Amino acid sequence: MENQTAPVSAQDEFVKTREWQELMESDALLKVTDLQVHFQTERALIKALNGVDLLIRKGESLGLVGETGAGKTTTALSILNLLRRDIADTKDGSSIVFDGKSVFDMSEKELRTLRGGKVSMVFQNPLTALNPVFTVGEQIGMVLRVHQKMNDKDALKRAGELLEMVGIAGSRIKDYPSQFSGGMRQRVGIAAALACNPQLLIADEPTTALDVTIQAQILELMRGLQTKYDTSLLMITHNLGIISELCQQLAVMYAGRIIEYGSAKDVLASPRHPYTQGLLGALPSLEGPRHRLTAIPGVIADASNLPDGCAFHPRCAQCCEECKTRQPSMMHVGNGHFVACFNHGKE
Amino acid sequence: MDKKLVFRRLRRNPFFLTGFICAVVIVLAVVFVPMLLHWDPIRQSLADRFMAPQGFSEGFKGHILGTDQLGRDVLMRLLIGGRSSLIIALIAVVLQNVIGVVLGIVTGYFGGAVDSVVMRICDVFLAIPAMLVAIAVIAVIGASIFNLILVMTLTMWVYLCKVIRNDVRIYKNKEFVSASRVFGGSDFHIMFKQIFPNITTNLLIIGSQSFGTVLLMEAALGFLNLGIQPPAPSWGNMINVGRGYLTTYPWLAIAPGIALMLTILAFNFLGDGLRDVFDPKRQSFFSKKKNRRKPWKIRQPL
Amino acid sequence: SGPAAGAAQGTAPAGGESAHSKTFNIVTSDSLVQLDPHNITTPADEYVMKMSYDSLLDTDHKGKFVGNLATSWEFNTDATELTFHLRQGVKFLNGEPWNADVAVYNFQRLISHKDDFAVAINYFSPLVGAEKIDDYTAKMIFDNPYPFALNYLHQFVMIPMEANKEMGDQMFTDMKQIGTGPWIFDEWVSGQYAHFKKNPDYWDKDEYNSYFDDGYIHFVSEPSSAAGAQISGDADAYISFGGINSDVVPLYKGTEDKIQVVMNDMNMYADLRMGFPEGSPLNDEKVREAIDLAIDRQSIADQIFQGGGVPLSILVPGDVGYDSTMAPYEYNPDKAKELLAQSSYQGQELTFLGSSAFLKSQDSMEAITSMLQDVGFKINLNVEDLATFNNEMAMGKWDLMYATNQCINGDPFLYFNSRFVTDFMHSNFKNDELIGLVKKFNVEPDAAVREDLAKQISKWNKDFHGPALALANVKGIYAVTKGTTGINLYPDGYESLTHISWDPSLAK
Amino acid sequence: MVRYIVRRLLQTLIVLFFVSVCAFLLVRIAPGNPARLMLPQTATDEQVAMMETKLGLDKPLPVQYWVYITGIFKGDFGTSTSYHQPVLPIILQRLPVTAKIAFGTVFFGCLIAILLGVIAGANRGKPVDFFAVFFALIGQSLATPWLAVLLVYIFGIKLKILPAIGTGSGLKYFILPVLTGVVTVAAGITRIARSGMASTLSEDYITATYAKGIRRSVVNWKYAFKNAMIPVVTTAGINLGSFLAGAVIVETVFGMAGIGFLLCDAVNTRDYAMVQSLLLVSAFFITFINLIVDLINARIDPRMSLE
Amino acid sequence: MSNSIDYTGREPLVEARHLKKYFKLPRKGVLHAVDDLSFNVYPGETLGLVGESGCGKSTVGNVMMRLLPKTDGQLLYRGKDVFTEWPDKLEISKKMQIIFQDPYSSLNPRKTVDKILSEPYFIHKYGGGDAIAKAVRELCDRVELPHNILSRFPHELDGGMRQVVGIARALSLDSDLIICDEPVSSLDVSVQARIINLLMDLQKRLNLSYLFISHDLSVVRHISNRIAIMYLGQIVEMADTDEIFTNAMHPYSIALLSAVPRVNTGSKVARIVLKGDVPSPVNPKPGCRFAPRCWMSRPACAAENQELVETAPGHFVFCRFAAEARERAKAAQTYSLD
Ligand SMILES: Nc1ncnc2c1ncn2[C@@H]1O[C@H](COP(=O)(O)OP(=O)(O)OP(=O)(O)O)[C@@H](O)[C@H]1O
Ligand SMILES: Nc1ncnc2c1ncn2[C@@H]1O[C@H](COP(=O)(O)OP(=O)(O)OP(=O)(O)O)[C@@H](O)[C@H]1O
Ligand SMILES: [Mg+2]
Ligand SMILES: [Mg+2]
Repeated sequence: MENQTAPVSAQDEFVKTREWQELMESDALLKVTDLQVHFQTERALIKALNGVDLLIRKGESLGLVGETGAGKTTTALSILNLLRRDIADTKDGSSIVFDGKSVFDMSEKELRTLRGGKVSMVFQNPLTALNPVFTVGEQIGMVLRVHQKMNDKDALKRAGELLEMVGIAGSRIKDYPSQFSGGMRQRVGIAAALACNPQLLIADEPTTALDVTIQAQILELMRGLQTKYDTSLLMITHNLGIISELCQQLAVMYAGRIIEYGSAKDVLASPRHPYTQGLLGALPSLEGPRHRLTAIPGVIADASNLPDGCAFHPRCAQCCEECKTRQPSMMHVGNGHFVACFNHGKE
Repeated sequence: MDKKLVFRRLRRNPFFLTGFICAVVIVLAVVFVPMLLHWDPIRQSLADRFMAPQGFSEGFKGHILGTDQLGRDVLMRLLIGGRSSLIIALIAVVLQNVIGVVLGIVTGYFGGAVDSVVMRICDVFLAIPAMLVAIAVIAVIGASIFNLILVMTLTMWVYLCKVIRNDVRIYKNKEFVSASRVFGGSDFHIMFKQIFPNITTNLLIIGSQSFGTVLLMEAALGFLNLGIQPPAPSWGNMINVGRGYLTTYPWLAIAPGIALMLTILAFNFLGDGLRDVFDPKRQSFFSKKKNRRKPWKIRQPL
Repeated sequence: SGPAAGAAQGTAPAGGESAHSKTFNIVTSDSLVQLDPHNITTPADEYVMKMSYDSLLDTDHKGKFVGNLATSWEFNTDATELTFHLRQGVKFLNGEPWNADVAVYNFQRLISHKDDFAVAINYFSPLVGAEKIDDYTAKMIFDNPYPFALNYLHQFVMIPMEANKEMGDQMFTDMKQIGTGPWIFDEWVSGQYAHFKKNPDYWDKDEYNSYFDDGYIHFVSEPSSAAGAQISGDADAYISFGGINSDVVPLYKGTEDKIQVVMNDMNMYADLRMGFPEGSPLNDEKVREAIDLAIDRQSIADQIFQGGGVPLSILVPGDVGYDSTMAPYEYNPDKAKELLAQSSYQGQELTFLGSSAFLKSQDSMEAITSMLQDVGFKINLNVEDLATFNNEMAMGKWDLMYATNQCINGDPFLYFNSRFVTDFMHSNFKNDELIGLVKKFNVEPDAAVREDLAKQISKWNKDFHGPALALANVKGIYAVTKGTTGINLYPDGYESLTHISWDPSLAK
Repeated sequence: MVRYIVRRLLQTLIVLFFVSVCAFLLVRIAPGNPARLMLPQTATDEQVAMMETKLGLDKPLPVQYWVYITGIFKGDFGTSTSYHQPVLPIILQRLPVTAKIAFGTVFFGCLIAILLGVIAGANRGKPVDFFAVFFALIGQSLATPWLAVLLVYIFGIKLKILPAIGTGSGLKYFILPVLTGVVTVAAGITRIARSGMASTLSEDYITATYAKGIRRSVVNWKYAFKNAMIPVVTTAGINLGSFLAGAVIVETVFGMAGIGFLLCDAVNTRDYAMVQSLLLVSAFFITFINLIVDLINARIDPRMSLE
Repeated sequence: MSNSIDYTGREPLVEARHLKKYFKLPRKGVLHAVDDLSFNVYPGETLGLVGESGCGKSTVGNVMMRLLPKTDGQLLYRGKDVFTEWPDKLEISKKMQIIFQDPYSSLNPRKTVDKILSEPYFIHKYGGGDAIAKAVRELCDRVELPHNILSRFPHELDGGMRQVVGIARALSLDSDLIICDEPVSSLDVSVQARIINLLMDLQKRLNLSYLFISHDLSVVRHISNRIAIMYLGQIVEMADTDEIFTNAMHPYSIALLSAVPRVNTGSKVARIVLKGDVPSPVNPKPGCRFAPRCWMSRPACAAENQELVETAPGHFVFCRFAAEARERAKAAQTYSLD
């Protein structure tokens, strides 16, 4: 059952193209290279991340899309070095460098200043990301107390201001999360994430659980903040619409790997990877004529049982022999647009 | 739940394994060993009083665990006492389960008046500790195996009923129940064919744990002279008698005490193991493989 | 002064360096249940009351009487009137004087409770009137000759008249015990302890002036706990009605230098009683004899009663009518089997009733059951708590019963009368010959004749192999910490703590 | 809040009413006659009948119940037939002993259990966790009478460092009884605290707390602690309730005159008023403590609405 | 591909008339989950029901399936009242079926797919084991479900598979109306497309009618012939799909449509961001329920009750200022496009 004898060869073979290498060596706030994370569960070894390369420049917003289980949340948690040590195994060779310093080399203390201070995160599920037994004031205030050494009173006061900023009455700091709706809770999470003016804000599907009108409010809010404080943003989502409205760069993830990267406009307008193409084709659109949706065939990639070669090949219409044995590297297709596909460009 | 996974977890859970093996050994011993021994558990022989366990006494007459204050073989009494304890526990647990499950399912499923009535009854039962009820009731109806079973059933179905009811209240709002309903499934069909299979693991766990509770309660009642009546042995009344001879003939109290402890331990281990195995949300000691490497202490690539 | 202080002081000097604490601590397995001095129901009720009250006369429980609040007394010739000459100059704690009015008041109170006070029902049912003769002379009047009255007077203490009239019986439940005794009842915490202070104005100070200033009687039902308390130095004595449980004796091993475990021979013994419900197999003499022969009394006496010995009959040494020439009970299981085979016994199940409340009853009953089964009886052993036991007994549906027996002051009157005449146990046993003997005995004022009658009765019973079979004598065990004096366990099971004191010369 | 409490108290009254009915019937079904027990064995049947009349036992059951229940509202819980005294003062006199055992047991039990459970839950798979699990399983398998007897033997008789008798009110008298209870209580609560802690620590909001840069010890002892305490409070309440209602075994072994012991006695002597009142008092304590527990939990966890 | 259907002269398959469902909340009041809902579903068409979370979409479905007792109103199936005129609950279950939102909780975790799919036949006493087994296999074929999954447990399937099982079960009794309660909202995009295609194929093949409940406007647009937009238990606008998307008139519909983020580089829509959250449906005040959040609310909105007005054939709007709203929205669009 356990698939521990993974094809080591595939890893070794994997060579980065020069352009990608250059891109990865360029100046950036956050650089993730070769991030590999495996989860050991009872059932199987889950290869959640298989060499993720990612970079975010200062003030830039990067969208990260991918189907469920692709490893988006795992990537985000890795950046804060928050994966549970007892179940998550970060492989040797993985590196995450924030502002010139590797998060894996940081001491506990440095990590604590990183977390919530320089990098903060909005969690995927607003219903579970707030502790139900503490007031929202306390939960926003704790960041301030830790990072800005505020006393209780000031922290609470500031928490109130932050709440106002995200559109909730400041007097509600004494309320408990259960007294808020999902959208408000997500805004509380955002308020806490913004408390210390982070250099990088990681937003893990901040609107998935929300209604359209509320989602619009939150997107509005984030856009405003980004222009105001010049915060870098890692926006994780399923929703290409959000990316198109909010992000400059876009990275598409499949089975624990980045398979396409480029400016959001480029990628959405002319997707190169068959998965990205499939994704766009599978989305019903809000305008124009209605075509039959082109569903991506096959099943969602199973991280515990990844195929050799390109992980997408069993579902790919353009699959060739090479795809079944070798991992494609990120190839430049022009204009800072990269794609990990041997048949890139062939339409 | 994945059967293979369950078996693997069972195999890997030392608590469960220990409990299971011990429980099997105890049950087998209690059932079969008395057939091999020729002692009469009730027949006393005053001349052979207080013989120490084998190895300690001179003139060993085959009393492996020695004899008691009336010259009866302690091992034999232990095993026979164990028989009645286990029978009481077994029947009481089964009855508790039947009552608890039926009432729990019915109240949880229908809610409303039935629910309020049964829950108020539960409240009344819960308002007096089981032990006190047992003392009062046994004093009233007298101690016999049948009455003990009755009392244990009477006092403990409540807990099960509440658990099952809460379980059912969760399940009845699941969409698969609605699905049965939109096909016109009868209440009986839904309660016992759709919902019931989902609570069986819980039953198994609670059942094996209440086994221990029943044994403890039986011992406590025996200790208060409200258990199985002498001269028939029970672990409770053996401890009760034995404590009078603690300084002089300590095995009289220690032997039943240890037997009781091992048995309950076995069933507690078993129950705990089952819970670990079936309840993935519960954080068991053995359910997760450890990974000692700290992610941030990683060799840098050369 | 809380119990904590007392208990703490009790432990402090256990090493023996400093003087012994002025507070005594006694543990007992008996329990005090109520505080009306006339309604004594338990042994503890009696000796607790006697700490703070005085009776008219006292006894050594072997047939000798000494004056207390009465200085002398006499019966009239047909023993229907008992006249007391009262002690002068005694006052109750509230200053009320002790005199004949008070005595008569007490007698009257007993009479008015003749259907609900245990003392009245048990011992003074013949009492019908009282009379004051002069200020210090009073008289009890019985409805028929009652020569045994003296034997039970020690259980009847004198309460003050004015106080009782004024406060009513509330005074007892409010714990206002106004007596004349050497101790002042101070506090009772039910199930835990009773606290006493020394009475500084005790009328008999010259005779008895305790070393202790105050003290506690702790009620601890659990024998090993009680013994543990004494062993750890918290208590000066451990005592219980009929003696403490012999099982705890081994606990005292190694404490011989500090604690003395006293083992008295008692005239208390365990006996087996027979019931005769309709169609009872026990009506067959052979069956009764088989039972008699089947029981290995010596084993029971040695193994269960710590060598208490086997009585010769239902009367034991110290009892009126004890006959030392009587042949001992025989143990012969083979003969028992034979007799049983010849008898009309058809293998009916005999119900063997007993109460777990009696000393050693569980073990004894199991042993007897086993012995009877060995010769071929079918026994249904039925050990009940006291309440159920009383109930089952009253329904008369039993064949054998286990009980203990003792003759208060060695006088078998109560025993004979209640057993063979009034049959309170509902044994349905009626034998005119025996009843005739007992009735004669009951009214016989001449001691020598009575002695002879008692002998006849016990012989009759023994020859009949029932309805009572003596089993084994109880060993009267109690433990006193060396130096403690004035603690007594009498042969009839009663204990006395009234004159507790401390003698340092005995401590080392 | 106030409304909630009032409503709960009313519910309590209903429960108590049913308890009183059950207790009333129970003692009366029991074989044995208090009138007979009050009198010496030698009493005649007429005397017993007279006593029954005096006690009101000859009246029909509903009348007896009515007398009993109306008495309660006047503060009269009846008169004990074995103590010849009103019941309530006796119970109140015995209560402190039981209360000391109960509070001592639950307090120390919780203290140990929470420390052990939280540390174990936060260090899953480590030796301390194994120890906690093992302790919990063993502790829950020990029969109280046996443990008590063993403790008496070891500390009271062999080592002689603690008094084996329990009637003093000094602290040392309570050590062994409390210790006996603590083992069981601590075992149960350790288990609950541990699994509560462990499951809390795997919640998203705890990861979110770490993501805010909060120190591990603060997360454990402040943020996760509060969540993990909810089931602990409930269990501690149940334990406190049942101990307050009578730690029968402990009281029996240590000869402590608490209300559990009193109940055993009262049942044996068919002291109707006493048994009824004791069961009622027990039920009162338990329902009252349940209310307190619910209030505390509602304070800890605002999701538990009081409605 | 156009979604338009010509309704003229057609009999509705199902007709909801003034359907109401109130929940009595202890001590809090009455929750108006569904308040006076009227709509028709015609044979072979899909009526999309959209609205924000908690607006009562599922409640409509549950009431129609008689999973909840209605408070008031009628539901006619081919002219006969489902609540009063259909004596047998087995009978009605053959007419209408439902696909649930959550493929995880809608399949009994303790039963194999085989057992799950045979349950309807079992309840309806379809015949012996063989007959049922055969029927189950046919069912699988109909939804292109491989037979080898029949012996599996739900947890061994992925979300898409499970939902297909759910669909198969809904089809088992050959019902002609299927209520789809957000059947794709918990699925990944790639799977979602497959399910939508399957539903549409089945509709074509079997001439099914769908009441398609969703909060995802693009999905609803894709699949529905007509759309009803709900707000707090009421339908605020109902029209043909294209009509709604090109010519929405209710202020809420306009805001809703504008709020959806679009994968689009060309035309931008002026976003109307509504303030505040969806208010609670407990004890709603009289007057327009949307008024507190409305971007053009007038004092009159709060005061008077309104009615669903047919502004164009088949286009119903629940707002007296609809025309004005439409104008302002149009103006805004041009403005932002500059
Ligand atoms: N704690 C964990 N234990 C075991 N496996 C895990 C754990 N967390 C994540 N995984 C696995 O790692 C893979 C990647 O998960 P991750 O949560 O990062 O995906 P995701 O892209 O965020 O998906 P989604 O869109 O559903 O949030 C999945 O296969 C998941 O099952
Ligand atoms: N059984 C119930 N008791 C009380 N209120 C209920 C019940 N079921 C639903 N509600 C309430 O009715 C309202 C409508 O609920 P419903 O589930 O129909 O909304 P929905 O539109 O389906 O939302 P979602 O998109 O979240 O599924 C909600 O406010 C909900 O809280
Ligand atoms: Mg995720
Ligand atoms: Mg819904």
